[in-house]
Amino acid sequence: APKEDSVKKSSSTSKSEKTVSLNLGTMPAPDSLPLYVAKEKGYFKEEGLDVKLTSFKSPTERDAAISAGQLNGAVTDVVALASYVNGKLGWKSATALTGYFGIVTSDSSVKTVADLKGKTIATLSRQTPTFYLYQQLKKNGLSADDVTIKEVPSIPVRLQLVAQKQADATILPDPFLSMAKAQGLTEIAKSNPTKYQTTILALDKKTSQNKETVAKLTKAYNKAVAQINKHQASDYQTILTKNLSFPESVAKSYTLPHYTKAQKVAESTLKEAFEYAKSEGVLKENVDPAKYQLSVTD
Amino acid sequence: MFQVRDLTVKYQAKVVFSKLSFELADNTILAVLGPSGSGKTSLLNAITGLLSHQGEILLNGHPLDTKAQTIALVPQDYGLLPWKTVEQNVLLALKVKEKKGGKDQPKLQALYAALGLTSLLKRYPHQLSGGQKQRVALARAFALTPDLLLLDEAFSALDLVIKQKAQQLFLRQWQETPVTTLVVTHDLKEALLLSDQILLLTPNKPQLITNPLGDLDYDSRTEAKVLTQVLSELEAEVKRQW
Amino acid sequence: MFQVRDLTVKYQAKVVFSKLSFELADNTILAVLGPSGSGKTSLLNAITGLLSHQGEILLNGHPLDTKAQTIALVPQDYGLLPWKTVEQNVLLALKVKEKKGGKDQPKLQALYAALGLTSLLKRYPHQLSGGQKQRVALARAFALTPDLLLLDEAFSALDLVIKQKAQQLFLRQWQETPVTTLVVTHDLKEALLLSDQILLLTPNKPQLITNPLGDLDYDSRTEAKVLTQVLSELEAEVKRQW
Amino acid sequence: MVKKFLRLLYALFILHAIWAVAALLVNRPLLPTPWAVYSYFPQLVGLDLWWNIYFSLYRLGWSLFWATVIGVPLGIASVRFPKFGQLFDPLVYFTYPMPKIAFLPVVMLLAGLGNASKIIMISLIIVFQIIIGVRDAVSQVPSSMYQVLEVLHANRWTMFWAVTWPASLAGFLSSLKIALGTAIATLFFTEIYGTQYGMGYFIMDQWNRLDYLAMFGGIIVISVVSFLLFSLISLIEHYCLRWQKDK
Amino acid sequence: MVKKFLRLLYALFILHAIWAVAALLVNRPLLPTPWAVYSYFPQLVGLDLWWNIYFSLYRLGWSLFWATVIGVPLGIASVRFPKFGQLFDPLVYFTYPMPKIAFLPVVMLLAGLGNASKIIMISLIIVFQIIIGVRDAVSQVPSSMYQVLEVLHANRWTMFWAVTWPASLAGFLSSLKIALGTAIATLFFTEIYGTQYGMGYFIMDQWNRLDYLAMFGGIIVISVVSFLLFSLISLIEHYCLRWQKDK
Ligand SMILES: Nc1ncnc2c1ncn2[C@@H]1O[C@H](COP(=O)(O)OP(=O)(O)OP(=O)(O)O)[C@@H](O)[C@H]1O
Ligand SMILES: Nc1ncnc2c1ncn2[C@@H]1O[C@H](COP(=O)(O)OP(=O)(O)OP(=O)(O)O)[C@@H](O)[C@H]1O
Ligand SMILES: [Mg+2]
Ligand SMILES: [Mg+2]
Repeated sequence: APKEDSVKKSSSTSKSEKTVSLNLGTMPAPDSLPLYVAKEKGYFKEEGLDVKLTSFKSPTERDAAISAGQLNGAVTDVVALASYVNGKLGWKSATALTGYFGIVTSDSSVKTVADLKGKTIATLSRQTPTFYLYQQLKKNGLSADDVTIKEVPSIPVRLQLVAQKQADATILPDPFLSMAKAQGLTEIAKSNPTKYQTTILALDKKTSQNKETVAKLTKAYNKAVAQINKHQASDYQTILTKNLSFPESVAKSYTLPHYTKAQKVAESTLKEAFEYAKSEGVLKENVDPAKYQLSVTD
Repeated sequence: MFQVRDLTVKYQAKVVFSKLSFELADNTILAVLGPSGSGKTSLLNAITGLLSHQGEILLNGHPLDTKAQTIALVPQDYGLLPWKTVEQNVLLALKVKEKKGGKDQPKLQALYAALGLTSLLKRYPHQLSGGQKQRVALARAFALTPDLLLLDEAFSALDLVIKQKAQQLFLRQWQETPVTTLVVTHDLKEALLLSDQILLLTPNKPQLITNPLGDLDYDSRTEAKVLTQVLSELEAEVKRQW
Repeated sequence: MFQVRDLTVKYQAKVVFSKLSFELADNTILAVLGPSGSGKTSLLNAITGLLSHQGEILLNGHPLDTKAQTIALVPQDYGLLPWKTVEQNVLLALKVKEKKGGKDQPKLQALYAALGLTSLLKRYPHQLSGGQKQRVALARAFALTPDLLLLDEAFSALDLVIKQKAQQLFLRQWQETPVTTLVVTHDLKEALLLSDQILLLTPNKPQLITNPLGDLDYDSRTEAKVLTQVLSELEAEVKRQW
Repeated sequence: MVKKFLRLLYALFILHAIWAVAALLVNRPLLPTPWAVYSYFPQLVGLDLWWNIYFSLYRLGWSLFWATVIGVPLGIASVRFPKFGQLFDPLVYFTYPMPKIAFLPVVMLLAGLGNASKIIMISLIIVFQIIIGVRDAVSQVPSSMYQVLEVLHANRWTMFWAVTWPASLAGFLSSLKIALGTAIATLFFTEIYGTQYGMGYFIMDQWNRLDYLAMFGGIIVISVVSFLLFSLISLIEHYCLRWQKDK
Repeated sequence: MVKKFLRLLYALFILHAIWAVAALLVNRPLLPTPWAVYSYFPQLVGLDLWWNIYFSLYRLGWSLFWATVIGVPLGIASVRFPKFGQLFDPLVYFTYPMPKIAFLPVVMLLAGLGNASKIIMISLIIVFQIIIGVRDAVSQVPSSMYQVLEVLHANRWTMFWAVTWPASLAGFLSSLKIALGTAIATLFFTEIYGTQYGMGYFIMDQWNRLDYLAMFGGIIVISVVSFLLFSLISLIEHYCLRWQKDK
């Protein structure tokens, strides 16, 4: 039988005093790659962590699992973090992850972000990709009112809508970004993962209070990052296709971004994200974003 | 002329009767007598086409055509639609046949009165007694003034008095507009009172006999001295055969 | 002793009969005669408790108790379960009452044979003719050897011969194990042949009369010279009242 | 009438009692207590609430309409025209369990992101429940019911109105109730795109904000609205089946 | 038998013809042609395919089991014990249309992310369809059916097995078919978390990869599996209702 933990009741490793069990939720995106590498290479184990990775296909279920207290940590993003704050879940960001968005269009007249004026954009309000879009619009002297938003929660559907010209543009993470390009859509903007990071690994209250565990986790993560940066995408085909939902063709030609070590999300980004969340009603009160970020120790 | 030729009726493998043939002159009343389970209801069902069969059934030389001809049936289980009131049940049948004459209200009212249904018109079938249901089925058939009338034990659940009324009503109607009729019954007296001819559906050899009282009218038959005698003769015959 | 005291039965506002009272000595057979719709079935339903009612119904001084006493009913519509074969329908009733004697196979087989059911045991009700269904319902009731037997026009769909057989069977059983019985019927002759007493359920004044032939056995009654005379007297009486 | 109302209150009381106990046991924001939800409720009631209800009802109404208009004739035909049924039934057996949600992209491509695609999606999902429910109900009608009218050469139309329809109405209404429940559930997958209104949208939106108080407020609204719709069907049922029993 | 098989082929042919025409008209990767899908199919068939089927069947099986075990007695009781029914029916009317998906967090809280939570979610959704279907079927049983046995003072148990159950079996099987369809649809919302196996997971995963060929391959697999399950219910139906008509 395949290893389906859910059937066999998670392998009850005799909890020796040293090992800490963690259940981390992942998303099918390159951001989660270091976690899988750390698990595969045994970096977590080396640190005395017994980590289980549970994959989610959409943020809705992930957030449900988070509020149900079923996860100790999860790959998530800054705007979602604001909703955790609003829901008083006590989650904090442990580290920024390496990930990026691109804005793609099927409209040949759109060459830059500035050309998006008056266009329809398929995305879901109150989520990080939209937050990124608004930042880009602002940079180009436009505002949210200059574009029409079409609410579409499912990412593959967004991509589809743009491809069949029912929407002009959308914001995608990888592997969808690569798929979009493969389908002939043009990328008019892309965030630089080393400078601008919005996806995070967030931890629940108990885990984030345990400095030792956080440090171990960071260490394992950093080991994985170092390992990845020494290799190429071709070395991680199985993880990419099996765990991160990369189509095989995309995985083959994929170039990994340069992964950065564990680090805090830029204060300004986090602040802007929380302000955005506030303006969208996700956050009901003004909060100090800094309180929801752990300091990263090396 | 009503003709049945080489009629064979089966349920899967089980043959009910095979190669049954008989002929009736126009506007005859035929009483069908037979032991329980001998195939009387099946015969009617074959005639109405509900039951598939082999052989021919001809009215005036042509196969029965439910479109051109009105066939009225009073099934053994009454066949009332439970979601229609007594009146709706009767009117529906008329509507189907678009018998405008039938909607002639005074005539209908007289029919209801004769069958003791006047106070029951707005009731649903489940609110009726067994005999009342049977009378509704009779009213429906009589209102149609059909070309072929099929009655399956249609007077069996009625009491003495209303049974006599209903039989008289039937015969009066029949005299006004004669029609070929098959009356299935267990009641030898009923057979003698109503029919011109009698079909004895005995397991071995079906037999068509002429009613010795056939020429009299209903009241004369009831009072006929010979009735008792003929009845006991028929009874003896039947007991011998079945 | 079977007593009915001040029994009133209504359907919503409609009163079927009110304050009906009568008494029967132990092990009497009562024939219930009445016009169609007079409340015969309703009377049985009230006795079995299916119909809510006012007044008392007592067997040997105690209210009827379906637990301690076996009440067998042959309803007007036979009441067979369509998903059980003939045999299962009979056996189910026996099982419910845990009548071990009833499962005595030879006795059951004899019962089936007498009612002409032997070849039909594996059939489902929809595969039976009307009279066959009625016989199954009779077999079920007879097999129970009940403390109170209620028959609602239980011989009405049977032909002459099998009707006589069934009636004889009923009387023979009754003589072996006498039991208080109510026989609802339209057939005056049947009433005279089977009953000790007769309840005339006339609309105005119900009336309990004693069967003049009550002391004879079945065959003597059939052959009794007086039968025809008594019959016509009763008929006259009935016609006068209804 | 008063009795019915009391029973309703009783049911509501039980539901809330269970809810309260569960909430206290769970003791997490994801299952707030009834009083917390109700005290938050006034903040939700506004013009938007009515628009949410209006849009959902609009989509539900049309979906049920189309599902009925398409499903009932097909269900009936598959029994009454055995030739048709023999070819149609396997089609239903294959297509009913197909994941309709997987056709969302195709539907969007053809019908856009607006109400049309939502109504098509919902109809597509529930039409099968109606077909199966009606089909099974019609196939239960004993053939002897048709006998008296068949002999009179009633046309198919009369047969339908006089026998088939009344005989299978109970089955149809039962499947309509089930379909209504399903339709309401599908609001949560259809109202999350291309709209800012609808009860499904509202609840999923609050879910995404992890605002469980508002989310449960939405659940209460949708439950009450659905209860009213259910009661409406029950009322129709009561009226149409009045010939059955003296209740 | 042969005839039935031919009809099946015919149905399959029609379905594929419609599909092919639609695919050619739409002419986009999101609706591939049948031949494209079938020629891609061999790549999908492997050990994983069977595991996907196995896990989905496992979840479906238990969900249907629990929904039946809970729903059938409740549906019957709400008719046969009128006192209970009067209090229970309004509860159903309130809770059936409630969006069960909104309780996903609560269910996850109580049952984790594994099969237990999936089975609970599916059962929670379909149990109401079973309750309503059975309840409506039982309430159609004419009371005179009970008469002969009631007179004999049959106990509730006998009454149930001899009358209620056979009389309402058709309604139950009909609602079971509908529930099965719904259960399969819910796989798409329950198999997207905490698992790597299941037909729902497979299809959603391929959708995320925009691998429409594989996705439609998955749809075909799920359709065939469901068809077999449906046929199984039909077979049971045929056997259990053999007393009805000579078909
Ligand atoms: N459910 C009902 N609602 C209203 N009235 C009813 C209902 N059932 C029976 N009745 C009426 O009550 C009266 C008595 O009915 P019942 O069935 O007892 O008559 P019956 O004597 O058995 O007649 P029959 O000889 O025709 O069977 C009839 O007039 C009938 O119309
Ligand atoms: N659906 C069926 N399948 C098999 N056999 C059947 C079916 N219906 C009737 N029969 C049998 O066919 C024979 C004739 O039945 P039919 O109903 O015609 O009898 P009948 O003469 O009307 O009897 P009755 O006087 O009892 O009504 C009977 O022996 C019956 O058992
Ligand atoms: Mg017959
Ligand atoms: Mg009666």
